[in-house]
Order: sequence, then structure tokens, then C-alpha cells
Amino acid sequence: MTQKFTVLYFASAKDAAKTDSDTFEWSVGITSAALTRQLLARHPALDHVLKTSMFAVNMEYMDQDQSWTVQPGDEIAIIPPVSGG
Amino acid sequence: MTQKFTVLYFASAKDAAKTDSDTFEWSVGITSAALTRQLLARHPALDHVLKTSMFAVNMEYMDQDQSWTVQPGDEIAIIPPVSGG
Amino acid sequence: MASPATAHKDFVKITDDVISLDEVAKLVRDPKAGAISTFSGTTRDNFEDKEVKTLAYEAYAPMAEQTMKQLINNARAKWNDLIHVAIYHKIGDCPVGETSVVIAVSSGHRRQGLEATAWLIDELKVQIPIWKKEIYTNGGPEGTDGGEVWKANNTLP
Amino acid sequence: MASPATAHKDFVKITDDVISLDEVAKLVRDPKAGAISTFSGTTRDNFEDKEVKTLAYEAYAPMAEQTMKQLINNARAKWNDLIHVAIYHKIGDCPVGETSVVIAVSSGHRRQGLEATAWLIDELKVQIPIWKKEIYTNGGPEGTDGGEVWKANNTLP
Repeated sequence: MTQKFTVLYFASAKDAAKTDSDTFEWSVGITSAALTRQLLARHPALDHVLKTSMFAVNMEYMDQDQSWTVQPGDEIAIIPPVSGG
Repeated sequence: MTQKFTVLYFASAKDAAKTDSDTFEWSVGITSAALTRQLLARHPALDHVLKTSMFAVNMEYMDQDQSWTVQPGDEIAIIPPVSGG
Repeated sequence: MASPATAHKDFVKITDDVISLDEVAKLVRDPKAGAISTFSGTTRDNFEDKEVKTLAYEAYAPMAEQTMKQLINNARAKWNDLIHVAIYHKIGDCPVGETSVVIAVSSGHRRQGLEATAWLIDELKVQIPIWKKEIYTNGGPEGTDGGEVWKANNTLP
Repeated sequence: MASPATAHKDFVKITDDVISLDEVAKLVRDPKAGAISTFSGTTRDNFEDKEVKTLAYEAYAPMAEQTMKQLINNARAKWNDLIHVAIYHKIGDCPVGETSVVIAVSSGHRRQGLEATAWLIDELKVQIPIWKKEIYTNGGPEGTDGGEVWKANNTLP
């Protein structure tokens, strides 16, 4: 069985990716840096957005200064600068 | 024509005076100190209340450290410590 | 071009009626407002371990309304972003859970409205000629009178 | 004897519906509460001299609600007098004058509720995954599109 993970796009990330979500095939040990490369390979227009965005994994913000490893089934979200209120 | 002024009592002052207002006859030059004496003569039970109350004249608080003179037609109020809110 | 500036409006009222937060908040709505801050005072069921049955408020109503207007003027002098301001205070009985006072402030941005709301309730409690009588139950058989007392606001919040 | 202490309740919601201040404030009513503080964010008709036609909000709804709950937990750790707390945020269109967010906090006494309300809206604006798009009129003929832009909250209030 192929394992997968999901990436969600919101706001300017959704506009750049022209979709609100993607599914990627999971490969063992894929890191946040490798994820970023995969995202840009699929959606070059995300380049600018990713520079100012945070990642959330399973609805928790990730520390931007630390690398992390994607797990199968993870729900990863690109969180551009927020503007609620 | 006899000239008059009114004194209003609120809260604990009303309880002590057992009325919510009185009319006094105005005499030339009556001061705040003389007013206090007249109030106590009419309502000895006001003694305790007056120690912690303010006067308002025509709906303006009076400076407690300054004497003032009652004018005919004045509406004077005894304002015990307030507790709105 | 944004629409022309709105005239600032003040609403003050001493009322026998139940106060509706929504109604008071609606008074301060404005297309120029980005924020509406409100404070409601409600009757707590206890005061220093005594069980409160009800509160009764009394006011020197015309002076209370005039003093509220002065308070709003003073707030406008301190915070220039305020748009409309409303202060409603109930008199008469105010049972547990009911609203005794509502302050509502609209402002362009949130900071000044929030600060002004906190300041207005602080000042109201020391300046406005309104008095609260707390009527206690004494914890004995139903209906037993636990006494009543005119409160004085202390100056600490 | 005062009645037993109330369980503290949190209410968070991301909703398509119009938000009623009264409804949200009613959620936090409690016989132990002496104060209910609220903050409502409303759509202003202008941003830096551009005329705003409408706002549209988008949220990562499940994470937004979860993050709101965490925010409330953090507020409770800072202020121990809070009773119930509600945070409602609208998504979708939010025309000028309409309410995008309501925060309501009940507390035993007023100070902590007022402080927590101000803190919660500050933190909401930097932490909660919600995005606002401003859609402008350009001041030309009716219906002319003045463009739109995803906003970012700056960290200053």
C-alpha cells in the first residue's frame, strides 16, 4: 500500500497553488526541507508565499528553526501570515 | 415672597432623614457650614452620614474643602459614598 | 475616497427597564468602527461569603446622566479614536444574573476602545451618583431575611 | 453559604452565520459573574484611504477552533478569576458594519475579564489561522472593481 500525506493551502498559498489541497506520496524520512522542495517543484508560484508562511502539522504550528520529518497520514498546512479579527 | 432651596437625600441619607427631600427657607448669605447645622437640627440621625457624604449643588459636586454660599432656588443633594456599577 | 466622518454620539440613560446588551451595543455601531468594546456589570450571587438575594439600585438620575456625559467628554479628551459611546445603568431591583450597567464604545481601532471601556467603568464606580443596596438571604429557611446594606465602592477595581 | 462553584466553560466557533453579540454574551452568563466583557471586531469602510466594499474571511477551521481553545487555556493560566469564555469568528463575506469576531468573558470581578478580553483579541490576531481579504471599490463607476488583497495583521494593535 502506498502511504500518503496531505498538504492544505490557505489564502495567498491557495491562490498561488490554484488549489486548496494536494496529496503527496510519503517516502521514508522525508524532512521539512525535502517537503519544501517537493512543494516548489509542483507549484513554483509558492516560492514567494513560503518565505513568509509557517507550517502546521496536524494542526500544530511547527518551530520554523527546526527540521522535522513527515509521517504517513500527516495533515500539513501552509499558513501564510494570519489576519483574523 | 419667601425664597427657598431644596435638599435631596439619597441612599443612607434618605434612610437617616426618613424622607427623600426637604425644603428650607433661604436666608441671605447662608453658607455650607450653616446648612450642615440646619440639616442636623432637623435630622440628628444625619450626623454619621454627613461625615462621609459629599454635597452636590445643582448637580455639580462641591469641593469639600471650600465653603460656599447657598443661593435661592438651589437644589442641594447629599451624596453618600456611591456604589453604582 | 472614504465616506465623510461621522458625528460622534453619546448615549446615557438611567432606566427602570431590563438592559439589553445588544440594544446598547447597536447604538454605537458605525461604518467607521473597526471595534466595539462593551462592559456589563451583572449581579453576583455572593459578597464575601454572604449569599446575595438581589440588589436594588437608586440614582440621582438627572445628575447621574449629566455626570455620565461629562465622563464621556473626559474619555474623548484622553482617546481621540472613540466614535460613539453609550452608558446605561439600571435602577430598582437587579436580581442575581441580571445586568445593572452596560458600557459600549465604538472606535476605529481596538486599543483605545478597550482602554476607554475599562476607564469608564472605573470612573463610573467612583463618580456617578448611584447607590447599590445588597439584600442577603441568611441561609436559613426560605424567605428568611438576611438583612440589607448600602454598599460603598472601594476605589480598587 | 453561596451556591457551589460553577464549572468553567469554553465556547469556540468558526461560523458562516451572522454573529449575534447577545447570543455570544449569553453563553458566558453565570450567577458567580459580576462582569461580562466583550470585544466585537466590525468591518470598517476604509483602510488607509481606500474604500472597503467588503471583507471575506477564510479559516483553517478545525485548527482555528483548537488554537482558540489553547488561547483560552493560556488566558485561564494568567487570570484565575475568569468564569466562561467564548470566541466566535465569522468566515465568508463580512460587509461594512458587520461583525467578524466576538470575544466574551465573564469574571467574578471586572479587572481580570477586561484584561483577558484585550489579551485574547491581541493573541487571536497573531495566532489563529484565519485570513482576511479586503475587497476595495476604486471610487469609479458603481460596480468597478478596486482590487482585493490578503491582509496580514501587523503585531501592533
